[in-house]
Amino acid sequence: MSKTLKYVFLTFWTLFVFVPLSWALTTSFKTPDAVNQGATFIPWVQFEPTVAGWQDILGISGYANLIPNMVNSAIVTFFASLISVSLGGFAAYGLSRFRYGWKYYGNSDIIFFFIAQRILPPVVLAIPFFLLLKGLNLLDTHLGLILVLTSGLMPIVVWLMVDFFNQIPREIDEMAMLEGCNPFQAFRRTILPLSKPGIAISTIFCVIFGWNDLFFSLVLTFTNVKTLPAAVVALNGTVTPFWTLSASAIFSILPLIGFVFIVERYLAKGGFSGAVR
Amino acid sequence: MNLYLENAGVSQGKEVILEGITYDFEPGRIYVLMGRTSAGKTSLMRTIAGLIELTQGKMLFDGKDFDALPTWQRNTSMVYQQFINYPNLTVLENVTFPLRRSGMSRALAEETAHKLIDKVGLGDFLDRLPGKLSGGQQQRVAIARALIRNANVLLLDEPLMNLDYKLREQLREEFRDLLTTARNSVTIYATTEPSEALLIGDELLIMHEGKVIQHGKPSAVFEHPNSVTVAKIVNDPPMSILPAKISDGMLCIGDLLRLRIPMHLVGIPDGVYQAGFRASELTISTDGEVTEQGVVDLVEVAGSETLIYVNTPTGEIVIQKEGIHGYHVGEKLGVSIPSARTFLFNPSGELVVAPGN
Amino acid sequence: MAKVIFSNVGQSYDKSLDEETWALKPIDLVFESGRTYGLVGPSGCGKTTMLNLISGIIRPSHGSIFFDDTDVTDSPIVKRNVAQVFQFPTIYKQMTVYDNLAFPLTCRKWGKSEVKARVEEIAEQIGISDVLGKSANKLRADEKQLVSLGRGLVRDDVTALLMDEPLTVIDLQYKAELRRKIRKIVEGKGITIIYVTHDQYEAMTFADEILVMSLGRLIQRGTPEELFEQPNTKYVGNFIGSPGMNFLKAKVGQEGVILGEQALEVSNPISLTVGSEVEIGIRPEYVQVTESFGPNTIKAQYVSMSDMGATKVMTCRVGDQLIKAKVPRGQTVPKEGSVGLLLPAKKLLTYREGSII
Amino acid sequence: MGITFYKRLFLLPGLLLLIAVIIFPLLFSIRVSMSSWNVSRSGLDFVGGSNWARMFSDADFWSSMLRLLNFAVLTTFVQYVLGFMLALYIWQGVKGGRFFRLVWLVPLMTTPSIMAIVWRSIFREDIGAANGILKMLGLSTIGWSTEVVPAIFTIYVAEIWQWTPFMFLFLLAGLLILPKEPLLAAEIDGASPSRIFWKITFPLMAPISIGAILIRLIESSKIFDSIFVLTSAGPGSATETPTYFLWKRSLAEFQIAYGATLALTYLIVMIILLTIIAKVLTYLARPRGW
Repeated sequence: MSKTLKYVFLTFWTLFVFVPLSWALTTSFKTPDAVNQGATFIPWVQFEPTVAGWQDILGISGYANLIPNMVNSAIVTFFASLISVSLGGFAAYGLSRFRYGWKYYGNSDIIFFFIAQRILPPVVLAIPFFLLLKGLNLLDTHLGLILVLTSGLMPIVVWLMVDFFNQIPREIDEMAMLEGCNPFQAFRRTILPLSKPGIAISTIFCVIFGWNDLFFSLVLTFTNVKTLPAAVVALNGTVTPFWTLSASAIFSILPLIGFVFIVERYLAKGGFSGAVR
Repeated sequence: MNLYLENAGVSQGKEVILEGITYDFEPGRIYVLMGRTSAGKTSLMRTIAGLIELTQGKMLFDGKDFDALPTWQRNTSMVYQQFINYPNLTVLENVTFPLRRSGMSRALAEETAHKLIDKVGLGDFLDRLPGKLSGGQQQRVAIARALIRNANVLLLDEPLMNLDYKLREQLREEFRDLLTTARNSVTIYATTEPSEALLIGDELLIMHEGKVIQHGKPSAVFEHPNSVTVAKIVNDPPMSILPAKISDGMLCIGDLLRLRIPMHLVGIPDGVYQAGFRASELTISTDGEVTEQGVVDLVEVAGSETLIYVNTPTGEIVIQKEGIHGYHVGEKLGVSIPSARTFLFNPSGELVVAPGN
Repeated sequence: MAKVIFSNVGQSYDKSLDEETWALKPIDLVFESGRTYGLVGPSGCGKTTMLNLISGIIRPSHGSIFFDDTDVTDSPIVKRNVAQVFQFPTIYKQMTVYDNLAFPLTCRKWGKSEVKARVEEIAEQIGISDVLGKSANKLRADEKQLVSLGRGLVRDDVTALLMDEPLTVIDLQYKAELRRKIRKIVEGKGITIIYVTHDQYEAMTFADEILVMSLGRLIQRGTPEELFEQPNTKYVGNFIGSPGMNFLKAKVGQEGVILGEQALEVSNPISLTVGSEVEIGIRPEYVQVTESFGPNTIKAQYVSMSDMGATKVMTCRVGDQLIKAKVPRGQTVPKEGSVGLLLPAKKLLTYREGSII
Repeated sequence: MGITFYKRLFLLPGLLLLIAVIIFPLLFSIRVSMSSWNVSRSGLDFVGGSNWARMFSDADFWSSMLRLLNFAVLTTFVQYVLGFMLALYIWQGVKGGRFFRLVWLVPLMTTPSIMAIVWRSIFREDIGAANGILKMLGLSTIGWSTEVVPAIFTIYVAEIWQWTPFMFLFLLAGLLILPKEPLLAAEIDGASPSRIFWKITFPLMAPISIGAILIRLIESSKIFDSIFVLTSAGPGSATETPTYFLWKRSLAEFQIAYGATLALTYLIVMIILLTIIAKVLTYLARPRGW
């Protein structure tokens, strides 16, 4: 393919990636007039920007306040990721280093059991989870939502980390054991420091999928721990104006976009190589 | 403080990995395991280290059941064929790691490590990460780490295998000197190279298909290989094995060559045998001595010797000649057979008589 | 088949102007058509760089490369028509062995039947006819390397065949066998072959001519005999031969040199003033243990003896310097006290500041 | 404490937590699918296989399955092709590669349900950006939410926008760990760039490609958020997928028993289909020869 064609394609794709976000961003600063006129794209030239939409969602105008929801999202995402990465990481290390078996099931079957969790759509689990949490008195609590999210995130960690650990020569932890470390110390002292890229990539994916969850929050929480996506979608269901919705959209995806700029180098480098082998 | 194996065996599923090994390893001596790749050398070491489970027999250390202890309580050290060190720790941290694990204070551990690191010649690299060292240096770190504490058992699995030729030559002697300092450890060293075994070993164990098929002093094994298999393993270049027959007081090699029976074969009953000759003891014949005629198949220059592979009607003969010589492929040669240096094996490969020294 | 010419070729990876830091220092060099060259040196000496420059994997930062009269400095890999065998078996793992071997030919639009004939011929020669239909990925490492090699040989019109440590991954037991196969295939084909290795053993086996490299420089080129008999530097003397050459400090005398108190006759004439410091070099192979103290015989103290299998290496002390002598296994030599060592004048060379005089 | 203790120490906490969280929903679903629990009757009575019989003849459910098949296969394929092209460009090196890479990853970080709100505003027929651009170009506007094909199109666009970066990232990581030697060897053997791609690079990427495709098929089959927000399965049921169908039956209409039946059916069908797809892809990408 010729060079020109290649750059045309690259530019086109980059624009395509940009357009929805810039549309949401500009709309969030529009006045009702600017919106109702029809599609406008360029601030100051086509319309005069205001911050009314942003005031609506930050509790300034009294319309809505999404900040508590963002705090909820952050708490839930943080703990669900933490539990998933640690327990999933342990399990993945075990699956990479030892042979487990029960009757004729082996390590690969256990790994499949983990990954199979991803096939289940949240809607399938919604009602049983609802009843379960209700029975445990965990409805509309952080802990309840964290537990439920963990079941979806841990499989991602196991899937990413088993192959990652497989790539670290097992002689290293063997040697640590020879030199007096029990398996847990061997893991902590020699393998853990080498696993930073793998842990980073697993954390990134846990954070993305945890933050982005809509369904469980919609079904399992009501007021106290409503997360950001659920809150925004709820706004969407009412007569919330366009500019306010756009502001709320930008507001809720901004943290993760900031996050990608920080962690991008991990995404591009070694961390992912384990998963694709 | 000796390590005693009785009828030790390992099998995984149907596959037999080690079988019927009975041996008493004493501290302060260097035991060399020799054998082809996958003869069971590595498996035996890993079994001793507790990384493979014994499925048969007993393993005792100092009279106590060694097999019942998990790896981390056995106090063994290992140097691997691949250059394995902790990649995230510096040279100094690598070497102090085992000491710190056994609870020694940092200051004392570092002092001990300093001495040993100087001894292996890495005094200037204390703060380097292993990845920034050459292969030879990495292997020196590994041996320092293995030697730093008084391990019950010190295991070295072909530690020089992946190094440059010249470096191997140099480290071989360095390692021998270092290993003789480990007076309290049972030292086991695996190799495929006969010269390494002869240089380093106090005792030599030849392994084949998971069994120890001969053991003894290295030179004794070298002089009296008990079978064709052993002879092939301990001789590099390989021993030339030719069909032979003894009848009417003559030693017949192949169909053509009839030699007067040499002294050490007098009294051997008539019959069919195999005769083995060391490459270094075969010579190219310049006059009409007792010779086998053949054609040069390949000439290799090894170190400072020349290896000449000659195809003869009786079989392939390998000759080693000191110095560097230019024979041409296809050249016709006579090979003189030193009958006094005949290793005689029976048809099933067991040694009948060795020429002695 | 062509001459490969390096005209002032140098390679620096970081645009440094300081030539001392370059991976390959500027060099003029000719590889004659149809000859086999061995490029040896320790890791990092620039030998692989040189190979990659020829095949075009790297473009030289300085100078020009010619194939006969054509300047190929800027030609892409595809246009150079060279064959290269890498250190690790490089196969197209999703293809069959047959398709692997056929690949270079189908790329050049050969007809189906021609391809078939040629592939079958090559497979026959390297002994992999029976696995042609097999998935290349399922072969053993040594078989895979044969396939890589076969792909290198399948085109007989290549400018040069480049081999980069092709036996690294091969088990010791297969190494000799594979070496022989390669030798046989290339023998008599008249291909220009450049063989890179850190192993002088391999280089000397393969090559008509050896180029010894160190730190990006060519140190000496010559036949194996020349490098063995007349190493131009201490570096080469030590690198070629096993164990390396002995070097002893001495002073220039009226005739020859003086080692300690002993006057010695040497082979190369010296035009230095009497009393200048030099070093004498002699191969351990040429040091003879003797009891008669004739000319060129020195008195030394026995230090140790290493068993190398076919030979033994005796280490002795002369003054405060060590000297090694290679003794045939059968020869009886003193095990202690003083030893007479004959250093034949013909084999005794003199060096100054690391280079031969 | 021996090795067995530590072996369990590593695996069991994670495994048991997962089992604890997942076992009740599964067993509950199986039991409840044999009851008649719905909006007017709650409780676990036993009605045998009647829900299952109903499911088999529920044409709406099966047509949503077919719709999903269409959707998952098509979007995954498009994502794969685009993602591969983008990854190849970065791999071969383009000017400003680092910038492109960063920008292309952004969609992955956005929340699908929230992006669906943005997409909805873009595809608003009166004041949305899509029709605005069409007008500026002098083209006639499109009824994005009222016509079947445009409505489907909006869902597809949202999905492709969101997840192509994942493919890109995955395939780029795969390209970066490819061994260089076979590619160099092919060049030395005289192969043209397109030949190198189709004969060497692409086959070498097969296992990675299969992994990426399977993951995307699994994940995209669960699509709910964007349909819920963007089209509400409309117009009519033109964009209704099984998860939406399930949601409607069990959470909107509160047919708990029937919903559980559908959920289990979905799970079984998915496992069977994915196994078949994995086997077929692996077969297609198998190395040649015996």
